[in-house]
Amino acid sequence: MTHAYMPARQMLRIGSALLGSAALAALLSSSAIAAESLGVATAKENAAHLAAGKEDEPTVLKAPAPDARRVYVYDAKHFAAISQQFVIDGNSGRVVGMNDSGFMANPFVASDGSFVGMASSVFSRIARGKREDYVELLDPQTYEPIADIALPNAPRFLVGTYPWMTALTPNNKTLLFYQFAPSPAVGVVDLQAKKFDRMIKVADCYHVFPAKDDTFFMHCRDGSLLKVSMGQNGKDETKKTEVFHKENEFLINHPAYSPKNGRLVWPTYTGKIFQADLSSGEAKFLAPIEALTDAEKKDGWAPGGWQQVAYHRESEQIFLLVDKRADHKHKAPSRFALVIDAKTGKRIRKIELGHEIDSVGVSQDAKPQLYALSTGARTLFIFDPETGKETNKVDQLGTGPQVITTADM
Amino acid sequence: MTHAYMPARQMLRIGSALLGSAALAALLSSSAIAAESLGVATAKENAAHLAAGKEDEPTVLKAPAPDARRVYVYDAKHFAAISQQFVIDGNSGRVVGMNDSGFMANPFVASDGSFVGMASSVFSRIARGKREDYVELLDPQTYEPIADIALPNAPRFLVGTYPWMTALTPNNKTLLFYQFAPSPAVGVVDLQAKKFDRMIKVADCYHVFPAKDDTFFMHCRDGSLLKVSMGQNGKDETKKTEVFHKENEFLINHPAYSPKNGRLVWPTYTGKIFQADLSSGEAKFLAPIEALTDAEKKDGWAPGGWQQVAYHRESEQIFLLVDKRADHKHKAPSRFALVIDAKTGKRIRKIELGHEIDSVGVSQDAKPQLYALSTGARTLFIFDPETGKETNKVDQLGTGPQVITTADM
Amino acid sequence: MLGKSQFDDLFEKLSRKVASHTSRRSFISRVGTAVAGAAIVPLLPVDRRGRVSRANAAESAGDPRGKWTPQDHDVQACDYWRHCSIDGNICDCAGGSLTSCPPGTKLASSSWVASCYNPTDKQSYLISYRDCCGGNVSGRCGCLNTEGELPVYRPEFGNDIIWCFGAEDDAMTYHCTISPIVGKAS
Amino acid sequence: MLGKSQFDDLFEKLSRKVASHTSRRSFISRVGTAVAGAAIVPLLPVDRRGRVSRANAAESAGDPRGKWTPQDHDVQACDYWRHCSIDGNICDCAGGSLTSCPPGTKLASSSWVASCYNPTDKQSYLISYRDCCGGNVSGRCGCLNTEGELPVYRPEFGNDIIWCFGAEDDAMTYHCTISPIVGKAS
Repeated sequence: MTHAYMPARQMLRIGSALLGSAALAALLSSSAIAAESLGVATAKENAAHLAAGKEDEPTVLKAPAPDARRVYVYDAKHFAAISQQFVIDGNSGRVVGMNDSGFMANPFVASDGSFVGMASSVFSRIARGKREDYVELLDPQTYEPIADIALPNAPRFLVGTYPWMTALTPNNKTLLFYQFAPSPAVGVVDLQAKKFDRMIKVADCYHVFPAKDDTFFMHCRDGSLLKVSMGQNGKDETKKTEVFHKENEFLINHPAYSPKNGRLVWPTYTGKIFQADLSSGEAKFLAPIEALTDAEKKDGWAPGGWQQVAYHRESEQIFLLVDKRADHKHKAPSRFALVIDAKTGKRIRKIELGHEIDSVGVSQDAKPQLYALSTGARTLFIFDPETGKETNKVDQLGTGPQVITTADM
Repeated sequence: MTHAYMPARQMLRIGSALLGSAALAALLSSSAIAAESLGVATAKENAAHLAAGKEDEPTVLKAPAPDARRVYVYDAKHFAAISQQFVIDGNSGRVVGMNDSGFMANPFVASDGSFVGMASSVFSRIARGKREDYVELLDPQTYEPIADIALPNAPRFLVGTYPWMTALTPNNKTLLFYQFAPSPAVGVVDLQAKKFDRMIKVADCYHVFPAKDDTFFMHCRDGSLLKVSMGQNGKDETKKTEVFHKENEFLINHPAYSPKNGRLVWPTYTGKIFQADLSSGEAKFLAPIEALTDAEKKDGWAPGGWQQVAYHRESEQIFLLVDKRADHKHKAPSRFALVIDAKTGKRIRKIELGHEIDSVGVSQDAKPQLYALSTGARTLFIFDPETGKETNKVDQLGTGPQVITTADM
Repeated sequence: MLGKSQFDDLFEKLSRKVASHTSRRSFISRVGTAVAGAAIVPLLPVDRRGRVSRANAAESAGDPRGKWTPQDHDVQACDYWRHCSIDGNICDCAGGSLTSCPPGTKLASSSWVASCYNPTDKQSYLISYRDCCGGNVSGRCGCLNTEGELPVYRPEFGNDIIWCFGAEDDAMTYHCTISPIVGKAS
Repeated sequence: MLGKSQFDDLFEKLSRKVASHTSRRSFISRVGTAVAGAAIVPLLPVDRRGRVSRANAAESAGDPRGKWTPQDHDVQACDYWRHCSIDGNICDCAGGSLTSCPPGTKLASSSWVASCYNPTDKQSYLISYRDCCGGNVSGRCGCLNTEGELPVYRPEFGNDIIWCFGAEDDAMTYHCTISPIVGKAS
């Protein structure tokens, strides 16, 4: 079969015919390096193996046990009927596995590393016919299915992947997912019993932020949060908080949230960051932070991208994608990340990412990695957030990689 | 959702940052033109409609009735679990529709234009789980399913799409498809009754060339053809012809064949073209043609690509993709097409295609269009084979478009 | 066209104060019916003046963050004025047209809306983006425009959503989007 | 390793004269068993000398039709010597290795074969390309090499085929390919 796509290295070989020399030099200096070193190590190993007269014995590998630096990149392939997840070891920059999913899936990962999974939808004839919604759990090292749980009545909200529309409770025993139509609700899946439990009807609210194993919050059209207490025997209760932001303070679609400490970090289109502490089961709103100065705003600086914000629990640092942009360009990628102290609101540093970045994530270990995903370059760039230096990259991540998932370890 | 891919026109807008000016100029002079003119016409229409105060009334369009210049481009997406077909009106260069299919599908089209269809395979969980093989027939203007015929026991040969592994009988009433494992056989699908009929066991032979409504030929490992007569009540008979080519005369995987006049045109890796006339129900081998001179061969000229050959019935002209190439590069694309008189073996002309072309096809009207598909550029180029001039192009054809299908009208 | 009072009523319903007490089901069915029906309903954005796009001399060439500068001469280009808040693929490149779906797809009855500025007559129009559904994504002429696009809790202006509600056969996969006008924005 | 006589026997069976009278089912099961089993079976190409790739000073840079010039230092590059007849995706880029499948996939027991030239020890080896199956195509490190590749009627040397026969669960979708050595080519 003819292969038209090719790795950067191959591009270089035919590059002179297609690209100018400046573009070639740029390619040489960027994309080719990380993958090359991985392939080089494997080549040495195999050359030694062969020289020693040993035989090849093909088998199926297991991925190394996941740690905080296991990072998952989801590629919805621009609304395609099937999609794909790349599993990356952040330490080595190596792809250690891939998982398949259907139309507009929602990946999730257990905070204790015990499983990965996704809520997904498939159709009997590619993109039409009978629709089937299901939740699949996978072993975190073999990526073999542990569970395949049917969701009755096709309840999933089909939307560009919103990480916080599908979430695990802190004990990893319950999956909550959002339903949009025919009316707003949250689906409850009992992962231990491997079965769908119930839909909880809610008001005109969105997102799912699990604060305790039986309590989650949502955000409502009127600017309040909705607290949902999951009772025994389906006796669920809901209660709205105060309205905490104005109608013209537009909250971005992808806040950062840690189920482990209940911190919700939610910027607006203009970089005002609302924070709430949900850990007690009640919403405590913190003083909002302005990520950008008035002068910067006037100069056109604003957040932008897909997942624009990440939060590191231990250091209480916020990472926010920003760039100079015209009005209404809140989804265009950014070339900079602000590092902000979540306690004081002070800017710690501004990292020049050097690429068009759509999504950020951060590992939750003591010396974290900052993950910066470029949908256009189909590459995950890995940074040391302390130095602001790019330390690794993983390219060829599908056709439209967009969502970073890390474990809240 | 963030869109990383973009049309050529969009590329131009960010082009200066990414590409050298030479590359930009090349883009400007090629990819953007055809699509642009289509969009321009539509814009004028809609501006007039609006200026006249008329209301928009959304509906679902029907494609114009197919003619000989309806050309289908199949994109297997480099072995992906789902694939796609682009339906193009060769007259306007417009995409008039798209059809979905599963893993390594085989498209076909009725010679009278009455339907299009494909043999396809899907899996219950994207790329694993229960496999389902089926034949789908679609209306040629609405692309709505007319029939969905189950193929029991997953008989399809999963291989990079070989046009002549799946074929309609001349009366368009029977579909024949190849089975590779567990043993060679040909499946018979009764399209009128909309049901699978039977598997016909055959010797170690490949391809399916329907000569009459009850007779087809195959090509065998030993260099002969196999004639298969489909009898009543499953009383099928097979008979081998003489061996017509030597073991080291390697026939390419994608010959040209016309069920309408039974002409089989089959080049080797080196450009020796075998021809057979199967119209009588017996194989009459014609004198082989050498498409390339000894001097050219010595200079490295050889056929190459995916669908390397096309045959125009009325003019009895053969189109063969050739280029200078190293040994074993028989699947690398070509930049030239030879036009050869099938009767005399004389070369009529050599067309410089100006692109890296993987597949060719030809419309069967009196003044045919030559279709030249570049998998790498994801573009179908349309040529006037008389003048050798490129007359149109259709870009953005998926991720790895590879197979051209035209009706044997 | 609906009379002024009905218009205002609809306008109010779309603001957060009222809508938070309204079932979304009824919102969707209302939008759906209105758009699918013969009557053209102007779904006026709440803060339409601020979010209407305006032609501007500043060229956005080379910058994904550059100002939206609409043109009126090429429907298949992302900067065609009616596509000011499209997120997906232009149906005209897939066998449809600017205002109709390609063969084999299903027209959704729901939509998101935006106000787009027409540089030719210098008027702003309400575009009710309708998804054509029931087929795998077309992949041709993919665009991401976000003029006036609002967060998901204001879904009537949100273009991340698969707006295939109300399509025949409950076809919920996304193929492409059309950009019909449903009225003037002001 | 098998003795010379068995080797010759297998060699003969793969030529067209014998194979045309042999059921392909038995051919496939034989290849499959031999490769999957502990014994390494050298599936010698019929015309191996002509089709063995040789290192050559002529660089193929810029030309998809250029001569195959293998290297021994980067497994993830298409011109790594063992990939001389690979058509698909290198498993080392997808969580597998040069000789083992990625997690979550199934190892096929069947394969196609080629003779590839190792520029380090200047020997040619038989590579038995094994597909890792049961997952959507990896999409990383896609290569099309065709050294010694033969038409489909010589399937044991054909790389267009989805060689997923014999994989656990009858997993027949293609994810990536590994390039283990099964013996010396001469």
